Amino acid sequence: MSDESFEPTVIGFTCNWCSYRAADLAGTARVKYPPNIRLIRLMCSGRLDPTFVLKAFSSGADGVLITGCHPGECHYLEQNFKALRRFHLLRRTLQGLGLEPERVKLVWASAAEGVKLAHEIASFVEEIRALGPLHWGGNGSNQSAVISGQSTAHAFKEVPA
Amino acid sequence: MTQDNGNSQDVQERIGVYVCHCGTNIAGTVDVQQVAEWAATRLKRRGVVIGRDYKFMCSSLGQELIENDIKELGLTRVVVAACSPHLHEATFRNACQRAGLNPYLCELVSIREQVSWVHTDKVAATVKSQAVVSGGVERVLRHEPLEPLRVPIHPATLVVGGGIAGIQSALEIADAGYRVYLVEREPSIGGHMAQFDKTFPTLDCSACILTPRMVQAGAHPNITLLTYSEVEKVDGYVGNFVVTIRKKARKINEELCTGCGICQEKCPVKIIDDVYEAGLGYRKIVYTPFPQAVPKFPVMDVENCTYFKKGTCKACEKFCPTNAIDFNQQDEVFSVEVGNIVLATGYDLFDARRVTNYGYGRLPNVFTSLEFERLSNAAGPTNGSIVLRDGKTVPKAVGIIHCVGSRDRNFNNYCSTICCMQGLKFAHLVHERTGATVYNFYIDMRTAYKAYDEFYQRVLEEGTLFVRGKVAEVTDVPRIKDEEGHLIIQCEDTLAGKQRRIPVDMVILSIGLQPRADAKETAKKFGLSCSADGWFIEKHPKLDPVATMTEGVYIAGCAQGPKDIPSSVAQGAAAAARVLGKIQQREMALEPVRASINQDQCSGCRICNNLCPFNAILFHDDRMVSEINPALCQGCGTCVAACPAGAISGTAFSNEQIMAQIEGLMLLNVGEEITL
Amino acid sequence: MSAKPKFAMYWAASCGGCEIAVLNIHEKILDVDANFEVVFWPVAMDAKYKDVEQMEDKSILLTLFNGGIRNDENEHIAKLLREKSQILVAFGSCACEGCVPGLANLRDSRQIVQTAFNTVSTDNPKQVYPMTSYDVPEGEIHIPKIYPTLRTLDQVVDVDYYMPGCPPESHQIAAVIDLVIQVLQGKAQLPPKGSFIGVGNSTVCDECERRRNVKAIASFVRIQDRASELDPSLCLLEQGIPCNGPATRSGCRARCPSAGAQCIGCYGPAEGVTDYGARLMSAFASVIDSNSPEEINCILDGLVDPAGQFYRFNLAGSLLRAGRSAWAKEKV
Amino acid sequence: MTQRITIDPITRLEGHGKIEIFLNAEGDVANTYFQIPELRGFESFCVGRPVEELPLLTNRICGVCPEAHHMAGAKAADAVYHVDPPRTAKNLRELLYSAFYVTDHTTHFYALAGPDFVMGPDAPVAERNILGVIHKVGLEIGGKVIQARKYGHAVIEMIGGRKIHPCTSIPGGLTKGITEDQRKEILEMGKWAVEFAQFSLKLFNDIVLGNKTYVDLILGDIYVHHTYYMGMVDENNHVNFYDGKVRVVGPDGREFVKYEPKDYAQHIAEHVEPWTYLKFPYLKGVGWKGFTDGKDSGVYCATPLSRLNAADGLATPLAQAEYERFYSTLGGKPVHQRLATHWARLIEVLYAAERWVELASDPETSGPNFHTAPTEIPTEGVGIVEAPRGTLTHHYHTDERGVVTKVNLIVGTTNNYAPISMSINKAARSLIKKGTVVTEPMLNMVEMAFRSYDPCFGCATHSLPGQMPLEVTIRNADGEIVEMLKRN
Repeated sequence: MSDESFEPTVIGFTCNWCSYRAADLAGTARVKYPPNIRLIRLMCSGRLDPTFVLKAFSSGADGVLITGCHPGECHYLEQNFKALRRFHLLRRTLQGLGLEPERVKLVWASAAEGVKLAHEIASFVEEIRALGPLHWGGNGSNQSAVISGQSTAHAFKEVPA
Repeated sequence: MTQDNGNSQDVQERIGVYVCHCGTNIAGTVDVQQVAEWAATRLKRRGVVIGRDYKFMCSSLGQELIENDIKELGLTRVVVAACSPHLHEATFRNACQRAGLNPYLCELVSIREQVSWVHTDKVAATVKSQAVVSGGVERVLRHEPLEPLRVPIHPATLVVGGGIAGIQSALEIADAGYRVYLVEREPSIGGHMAQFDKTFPTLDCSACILTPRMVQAGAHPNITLLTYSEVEKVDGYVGNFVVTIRKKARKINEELCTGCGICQEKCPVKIIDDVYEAGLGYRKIVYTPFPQAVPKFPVMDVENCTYFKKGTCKACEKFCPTNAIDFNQQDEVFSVEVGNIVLATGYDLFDARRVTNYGYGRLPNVFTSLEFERLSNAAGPTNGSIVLRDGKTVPKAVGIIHCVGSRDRNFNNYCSTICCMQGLKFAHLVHERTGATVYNFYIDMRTAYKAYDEFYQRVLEEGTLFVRGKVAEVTDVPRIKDEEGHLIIQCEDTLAGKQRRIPVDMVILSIGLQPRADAKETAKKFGLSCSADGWFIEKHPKLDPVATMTEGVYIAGCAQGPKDIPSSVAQGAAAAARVLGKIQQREMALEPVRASINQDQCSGCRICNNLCPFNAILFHDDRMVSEINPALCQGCGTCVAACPAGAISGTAFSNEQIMAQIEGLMLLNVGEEITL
Repeated sequence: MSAKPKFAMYWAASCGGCEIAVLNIHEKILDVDANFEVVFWPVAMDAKYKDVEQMEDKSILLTLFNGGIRNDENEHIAKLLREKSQILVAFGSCACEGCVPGLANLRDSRQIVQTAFNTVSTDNPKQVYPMTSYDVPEGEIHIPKIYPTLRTLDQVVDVDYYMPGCPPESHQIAAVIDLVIQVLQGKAQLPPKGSFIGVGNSTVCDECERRRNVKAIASFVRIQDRASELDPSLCLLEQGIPCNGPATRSGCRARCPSAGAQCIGCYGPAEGVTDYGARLMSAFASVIDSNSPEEINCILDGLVDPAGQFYRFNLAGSLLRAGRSAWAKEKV
Repeated sequence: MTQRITIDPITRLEGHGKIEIFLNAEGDVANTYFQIPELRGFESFCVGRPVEELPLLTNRICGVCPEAHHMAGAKAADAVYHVDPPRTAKNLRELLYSAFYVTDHTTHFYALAGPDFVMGPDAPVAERNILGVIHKVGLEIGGKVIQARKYGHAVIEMIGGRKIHPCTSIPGGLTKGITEDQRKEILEMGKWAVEFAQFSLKLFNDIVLGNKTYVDLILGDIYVHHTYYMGMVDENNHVNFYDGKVRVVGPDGREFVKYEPKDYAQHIAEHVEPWTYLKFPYLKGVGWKGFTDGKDSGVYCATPLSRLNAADGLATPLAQAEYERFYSTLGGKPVHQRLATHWARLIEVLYAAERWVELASDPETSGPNFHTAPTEIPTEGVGIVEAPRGTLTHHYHTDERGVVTKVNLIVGTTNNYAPISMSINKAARSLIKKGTVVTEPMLNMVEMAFRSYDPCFGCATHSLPGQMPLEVTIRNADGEIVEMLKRN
């Protein structure tokens, strides 16, 4: 799809005790945000396995939003700090793989912060829109396309002099 | 329409998809009918055998729809697209159960809070709903039947804190016939209330109403009184806590002691009592904090005891008729098993010294509320006569300053709730006992609750002068002749709209309440969290004020926030009621969201060992593997995400389920055409 | 037609270490000879593609395939051997997960060629690059096409079993050969299709002799900065050395950690793990001893190459399979 | 009409090497092309990795001689950090390396080259292999060869941590030392290795030098090339595999240049041809003149033979004696007869075994100081060792954190790419003449030219050195098969 009409798809991970309830609250309060995000409920941001983020990207997501309770307010006392640590290492690793670290974002949102969450989602979607499509060839389906012989012969013939 | 017939599925399961209109709440924004049809056709290969939409899925008719399909179409999985699981997950799980399908094979996905209510574009909302449904379908395919975890409830209860709230709780539970361990850190139960003289608004004598309760608690066959004791460690979980308690050595053999008080009499050393008497009176080294103390046994203040310092004296021992004095007595540490815990650990008083401009500690005749309580108490150091520090001069003018340390950005933002009424009570007592002119300096007069404002009116009528405005300073530096030899209260009278300097002889600071200095420690010990101000956080501020996020641990009294005696008593009773409710159940069901470690796959790398705040992960040194205690596990899944060997799996939120859901959610891209 | 079942071994994009590992089973190699008719093993005996092409489908009982799929020729043989073999084993790290050559997936193929033919010692003023087909005066000659990414065997054909390791340990190879022979004699059963063979069922720590405590990483250490001060009996990770042992499948007897070197992960992910790097990343991060973003980042600065650390052997087999640049060029 | 013979595929190089022989209308050889069809891009993806990992990553260039890459990588990393490993570390590295030499050369001689001589170039293929040798010379040889491999690998594992792809060399030394007992154990194995090396030389003496046809074959013109020769030497210009300066002598045997590893790029350049993935190194000082020999062509050769030619002798007594006998027998330095490489290789085995014993006898080798922590800011470094198949050069640049920013590798066999191509060409020209019917033994003769280099394209590609059963198809211009000859 051409980048003008580009509509990013964003996966959001939420904590059952804060951000998921915040999302419910945003709904109850009819706060609007773009439909580009699709939320997944976890029991805690500490459950967030970096594998999920990679899976989202390899399945075609353009960005991933991770949300959890504010530091010190984790329902499980301190697990959101584990999410924080993983988030930072994950971003560094993605950068190493040539992927803009900005495509992953960590946001704290308490159960009371429905409006805040909605705003965070809206602005993240715009940030991803600005970054453009991820065009990740990683998932199986695209492999075959990638390997269509011609392109590689070119890889040599087209090398600029 | 896809050409697939039933047997060209790539999965075995038979899934029903139910899309709720929720009146127009969903149907107004999402083409629900199309979502249902789309699921039935495009997701056929994924096992969807029926897709229905219905006006109100949560209605009994809606539920029957599902139940019938389960029976008639032999559904093995159910996906409901409606509102938030936090509202109706239970509803639809029960429906499935009624139809003989394990409730955990039902997945409720939210297309109301997360779609129709937050999006406006009908097409986009419908596509997103389809994606959300497809995510639910992929997830539910990986679900497994689960049974809730059942744990027995131990009938005994631990009550921490022997103030009025704790006593109330203990009595309620004990009266119902169950064992209570009442732990109090001080030598006697009673708490702050035991130090008060009168109680507002009725002005009945604090001791008179409290003492009977204390005695009752002390004598109750079902209450094990553990004074001069502290909780050291809490293991276990709801229904099955194991609490380790340290009983500090009184140096008194409770078996032998009759509480006759001779030791106290004979003890040659007197020191200032700054706990009970708030520094206004004295106590001996062997002492009971106050005459009505429960239990009656004294304690020995080892730090100040001549024998322990110099090795001689032993006066108490010599005169004790029952040889109850035991200088070699050691602390006892033991543990008790309880099913529930009530925390009524109370509050600390705000330290008036922090408000330097009020001069407490510098200006002798500035008193704190507690000091005044002791002054006005007939059993207090002055036998109830209200006098200046010199112990004889009766004040002619008294200023009472409200909100000291409360509603103040520099100290505590919150209102301590009791200070206004306390100030009014003081005004009344001063007026009654000394006839002095009384000034009350307040910001706002807060006299909510039954009969409080009437008391305010009464004090007004008694002629107490009220100045609205925050006191800027209390000083003894006179500007004019009339001020000499007096304390001058400088403040802005916001009603008169001018600065005033009022000379008085005595200033009483109505100081606020604040969390116990060790509240955070206690919270960690019992698995609670504290608010920004430091009070224990209740499960729900309105609907569940005495329960906490930790199952089986309840809070009552000022530990939860500043409150007056009636509210504390009410909370104590409420907590007791909750505990009794649990005990009656005998056993309780816990959500089966738990992690477990595959013992063969665990390499014993010990990455996970430190990750569990509930100490649910134990390491077996002998076998060099880690294991999870399912009862301690709270199901957060942090260890599941951390295990490098993939040896830890979590029920209800397994890797497979989440990954499948992601794949399902990504089936359609945003902006993709809707096709059937 | 011999009564003995047929055996084949082939290497694609690999280093030959797997072949050496097989030779290193020493006398055991004779058992192979005794129980199999070796019909195709370029290293060891004489046979051509053509011979294989002429075989009947499924006529080879067991094929050990090592090496990743780097070019069209690798792919051709992989598909050929899949057709001809009853049991196809992805043998060694390259075939299972791409191994070190898989790191090439961090770059796009152009970059790789350009770098190779413009090194400091390369004399290439005219910017000459290899061509898949080229006309020499006497006629046209060909070399295989390099693919944009290196793929694992199971990304190209259906694989029956996996035998990881760089290379697989000889004692494991010997064990597997014993197993197959027992199966032939009806004394044992083959494991279910898709199983990993010649491996332990846990991770390297399980076989590591080093003492272990509860983990808390306050800083990462480069081995050359601390080698002689390290406690030889204490877990390397606890001493700050980024050892991949916790996430790496057991089976090697923890050779590297026992030799004072960090495990670099050649045995790949543990049973059932989707993405090796993500698992390890999560484990390392979880035990970082700080809750402040600044401090966390400061600690992470000690890990100079996260992508390489976590995907050294597994990039081609990972969820993302490549760095973005490898894909970017090929899309659209 | 033009004909083309495609030696395709070469089994031992299946998928990894291909020889095209073009005949002209007369049926004479017009030209030959030896193509290497593989490129893995190590120079590219090693960038970004911490430099201490390169000895581990570059291992994976070649599973036949990972020890060589591990050593070159470690030395380059030392240089990057400007750190000089302690004596114990150097001893251990060279000890590991010597053991590796014994194993590697032994395997090549007995399994791959030996058969040609023991059995004869024209013996049936079925017999021309290690088993054939065992049958002819006696069973115990097989045992001895396996023993040599086992001992070699035992030492490699003891010091390097693993049999294949050692992991213990790091900037500044090693991650571990060895115990006194291990040193003694290694010493005993070394003594056995010396005897075994002498035994092998005796075998070569009796069977090859004792046989006129072979000697003629060796001295015959088919296998002669007058090129430059490269090899690493110590301060006494004695052969050294692990450390020293690189010395190049001309076709006349006189020193052409002797350079420090760090200066390699001033003396070596690599030529590019569009029909192969492998580059052709040559001497910058002479220049690339195409596939020709003589002192005006920059083509050089880096093999056991070259190392002997490039040195003034060997540092150990027994090997030195053999060295002298070698040149006296073959008529003085330099020796241009490629087949003599096999003999040279056995002399190197003896030297390596003796060195093995020397190093294992030094108490320092089991000393406690196996590592010196680097203190300087990492920058750039070159590490060179003599791989069995030629001078191996690793060159790394890093940033101030020691993260690699640039890599250049000139691997063993690559040095010999041009000479090998020339040998093939020459052999083909002299054996395939108009009207000749190409016979299998004839092809083996071509192959022998090739094999003397013990080519390991594992380094450039992956193939193992070895016997190359051939298939020759002679086609006419229209591609119709005129004649097909298949060995066995």
